[in-house]
Amino acid sequence: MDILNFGIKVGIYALMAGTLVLAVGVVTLRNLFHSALCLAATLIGTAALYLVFHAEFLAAVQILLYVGAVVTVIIFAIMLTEHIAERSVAQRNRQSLPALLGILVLIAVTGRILLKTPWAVNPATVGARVTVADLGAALMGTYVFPFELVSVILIAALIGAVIVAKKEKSS
Amino acid sequence: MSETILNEPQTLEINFGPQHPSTHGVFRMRAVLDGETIRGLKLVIGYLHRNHEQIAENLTYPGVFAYTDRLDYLNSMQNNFGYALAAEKLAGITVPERAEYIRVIMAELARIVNHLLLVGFLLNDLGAFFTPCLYAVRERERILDIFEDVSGSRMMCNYFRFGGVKNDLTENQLGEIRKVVSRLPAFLDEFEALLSKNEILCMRCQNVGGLPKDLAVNAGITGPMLRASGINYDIRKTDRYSIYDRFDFKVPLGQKGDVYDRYYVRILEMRESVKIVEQAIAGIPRGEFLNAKTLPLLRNPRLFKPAAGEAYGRIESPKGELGYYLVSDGTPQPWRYHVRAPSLINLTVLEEMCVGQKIADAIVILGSIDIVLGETDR
Amino acid sequence: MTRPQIAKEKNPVFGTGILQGMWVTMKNFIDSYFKKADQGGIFTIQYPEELCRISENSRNFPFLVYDAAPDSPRCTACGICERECPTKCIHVEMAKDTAGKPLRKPAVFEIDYGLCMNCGMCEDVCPFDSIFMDRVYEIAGRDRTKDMLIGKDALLKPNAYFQKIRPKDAADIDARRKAAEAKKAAAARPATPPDAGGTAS
Amino acid sequence: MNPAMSFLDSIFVNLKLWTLNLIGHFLPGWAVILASIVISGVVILCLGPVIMMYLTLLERKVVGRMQNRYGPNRVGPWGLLQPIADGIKMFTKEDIVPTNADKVIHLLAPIVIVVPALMVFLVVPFGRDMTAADLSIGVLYFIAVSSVTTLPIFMGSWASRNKYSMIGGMRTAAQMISYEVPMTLAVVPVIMMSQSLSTASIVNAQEGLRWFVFTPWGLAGFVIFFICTVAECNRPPFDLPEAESELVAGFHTEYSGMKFALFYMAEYMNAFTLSAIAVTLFLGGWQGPFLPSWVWFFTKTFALIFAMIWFRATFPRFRVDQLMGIAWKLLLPLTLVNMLVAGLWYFIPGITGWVGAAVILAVSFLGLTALNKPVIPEKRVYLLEN
Repeated sequence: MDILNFGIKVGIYALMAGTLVLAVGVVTLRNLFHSALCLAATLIGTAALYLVFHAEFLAAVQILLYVGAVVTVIIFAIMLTEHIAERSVAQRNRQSLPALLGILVLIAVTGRILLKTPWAVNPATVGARVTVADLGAALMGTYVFPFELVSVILIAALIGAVIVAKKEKSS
Repeated sequence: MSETILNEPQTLEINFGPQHPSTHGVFRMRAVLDGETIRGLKLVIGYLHRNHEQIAENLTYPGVFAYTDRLDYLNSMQNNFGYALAAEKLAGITVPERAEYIRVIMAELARIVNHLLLVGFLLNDLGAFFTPCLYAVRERERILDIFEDVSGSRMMCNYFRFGGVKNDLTENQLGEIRKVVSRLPAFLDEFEALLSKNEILCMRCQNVGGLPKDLAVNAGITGPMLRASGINYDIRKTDRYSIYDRFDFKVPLGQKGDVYDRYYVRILEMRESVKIVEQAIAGIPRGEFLNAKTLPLLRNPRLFKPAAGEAYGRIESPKGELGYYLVSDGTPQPWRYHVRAPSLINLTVLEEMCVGQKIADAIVILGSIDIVLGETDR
Repeated sequence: MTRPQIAKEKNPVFGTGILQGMWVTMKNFIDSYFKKADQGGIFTIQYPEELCRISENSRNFPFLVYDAAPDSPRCTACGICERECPTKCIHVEMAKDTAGKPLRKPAVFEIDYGLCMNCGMCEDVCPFDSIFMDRVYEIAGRDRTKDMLIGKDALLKPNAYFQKIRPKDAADIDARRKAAEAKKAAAARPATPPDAGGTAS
Repeated sequence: MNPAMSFLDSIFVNLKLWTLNLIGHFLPGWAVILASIVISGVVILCLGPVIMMYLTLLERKVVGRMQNRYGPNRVGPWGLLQPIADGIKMFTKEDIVPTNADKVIHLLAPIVIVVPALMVFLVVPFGRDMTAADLSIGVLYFIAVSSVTTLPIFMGSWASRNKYSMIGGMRTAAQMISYEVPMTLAVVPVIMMSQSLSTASIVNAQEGLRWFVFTPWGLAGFVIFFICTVAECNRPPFDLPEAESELVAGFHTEYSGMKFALFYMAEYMNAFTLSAIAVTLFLGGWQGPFLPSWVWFFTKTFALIFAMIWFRATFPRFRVDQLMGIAWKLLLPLTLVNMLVAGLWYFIPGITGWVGAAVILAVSFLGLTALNKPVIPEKRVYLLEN
């Protein structure tokens, strides 16, 4: 079994590394379309990681919403914008150095916090899995108010979109 | 199409053809799109120009017949008919009774062939995967068999002669024609069951590519396209050429002039053609099939020298008014030969019909005009 | 106003037209297994095994007829077909004997099948009943200039062949030729000695 | 169930177990687990292309018959070797890449598009205990994976640098996003009733002949779901992305040879898997009397594929705005009604609930079609003049 476990571990680390490389690609590639594709691949890699950690529902939702919808919309926008996909976009400006410094500080701080925090483990939840049924019960029970609130906001966005689309048509 | 449309930031210019699956030949459309909507459209024709008129002016009068077949190559019987009428008018040749009946039978069969193919390929343009087209071809095949039996060739019939037709119809052949024609109403019913009420077809065709009456008249549109717009103009009725005044048939008229009306007017015209053929078969007299006086002229085409003058012969071809204009200077060759091709003239309103519609509609509108590039470009 | 008219009614329920169309295709699907070609079954012809019925009038490319032997064809190389051919695909040269005297038969008779448009004009104009339209269509070649240019030897076919493909026309023409020959012989017998007739054909 | 039946029923499962036992004699435990995965994987990887090959033959045959002709019948008996001949032809064709194309993405697109098509096979229950991976989120997994198909189509259409491809790609995106919504919502009543997302337990919930399609909400859901699947795999009458008469070949205009074949492979495998999922969700999966479970499953799936081919032989194509209109104005409201109806059916058992549900669905269908003015064919009058 050791070899199998070892293989699985190697696989997981390779997945993480690949996801990271693709994430770097998102910000460094000069072609917007390539960046968007890298973003999609990064999100799929993340979903695969969720799957590895037995968060199947989250993985499916990640792919469905982020890859299936968000990235598609991004690519749609890129393709609709005239000639932007053929031009290479500048990757640096004057703010890049301060930004890098800021990010380094942020990484240092979060890393320190992560390492210092004693992560308490509840023995009752070890090995327990959150099923879809549990999630559903939680959403419709404990968290029903935020859930409904979100849906109201979404409806408002939807109506807004319809109005925006209509206005353009009449003009 | 103005250049301003081209320069707008949102538009995309796209080129349909000359190599494109549904331009019905080597025909080109430059379309300017805004999203999927057509903002402007320009025709580019002439890719199939074969110098038809000039060739004819270097041939003898009977020699031109074979070339008229190649004008609208789906419909050679009707092309022959128009040319025969023009040349007979020019030379003052009379046509025997029986030959007139044979001519009408063949011309109406050709009309059915043409409309069948048109509807079949229109449905292909709409995206049906060849089924209506093959049903149409199945019936067309039987008519083409008759054409081969009678004239010797399925498509390039070359059947008409000055003063008559090339071969007589035997009783057998008449029986065959009767049999084929009697199948057609039932077939058209099946065809209509497949198409006429299909919601998808209705959605795609109704209120698409409408052609207003006044534009149709001003642009010189003729044929089923004009009648779909609601104008009662059929040369078979107005000119009463040949012996069309002896048959009882109606002219179906549409009201909106959209693609659906054009489609349905043609279905109805096929039904009327069936009636004409049936009446002609019932009434065909005995007698000669070719004016005996013209036979020597056909054996020796150089003797066919009409007196100097001009003549215009026109017929109601399935696509519209097909006219032949001949000027003779007394030599065996026509001094001027001109074809008024309905495909070309009906095509001129394409832009007016397409602007504001979707790309898919442009293809369907083009299909509903019924062009054959052999005739458009000549 | 009661002018005759045809009305296309709306469908009672959205979707009925679609179902009706599906029924038509399904009916054809079933018929294709159980019905014959002319009753709605499969109508295609399985080409190399089955061939299309060819009618007697059918025409595609011209050929030449000879009566007795290929070196004495009906053709007299008069060149009328060459002149009247709309596409100018025929090329004829008259044969000459060693003295240079024309022989009234072709030395070269070529038809470019790649150019020919099967109109049948040559058949119409030939005064010697020599050129007719054939019905052979399996003549594909690899080279447009070489394989499609058909020479005299390939064009010449016996009258028996013509009688086979177009029995009715052949019978008419043979009768006409026989009558003409008999008439000519009758006219020629009293005037000229019997040995003069041989050179003409 | 008699012993012979149950032997046939589980023949494939037993075959796999027997192989694994055999391997277990020689190899350590981890290798057996690995072998178990590999066997399932290899079977699926082979099944996909083989099904695709013979679907093309089936399609051409059936369409041919519907058009009164034979279809391919030259290569092998009844044309059975035709797909192989096609495959050889595809392999030997010249691979053309447009000069201005984005070469890497142009190459990647046809490869990537096959992946989600194959991945869906994972959750398809081919028979009793014949699911490759019975995920607890099976249905959601299927929806998520099939939504990824948009990306490779985008890649192909963008990388070709062709305007037809571009328009085809745009249409695909719009179409797939739109039809995913009613498709997902049409599945919701099934999940409500079977109280599980796992495909295996959804099939188990339709024990015997209690297939969901025999209920009013199930029938409506099935019809909507099936229409959406036809749209999802870009088959007529929803084949706008590759609309031949307008866009030449849509997003794969610039593809030739094996790359083109891969696009086709993905399309046909999608047609198969989507039919299989429709069977699983609504037609009782492998449930059925008398015959072995996998026979039932394949019979039902091929019946649905036959219907898809039948559509192709019968219908013209929709226009792009009408396509959107149908998804948003007709199917989406109907699915919402259907969800409520499913609840009604559940809480009012017996004939009352049944009839009530059917009536509500019928009324809402009629109402929606009547409200969608552009969808309804007009009445036309044709004068017959002298």
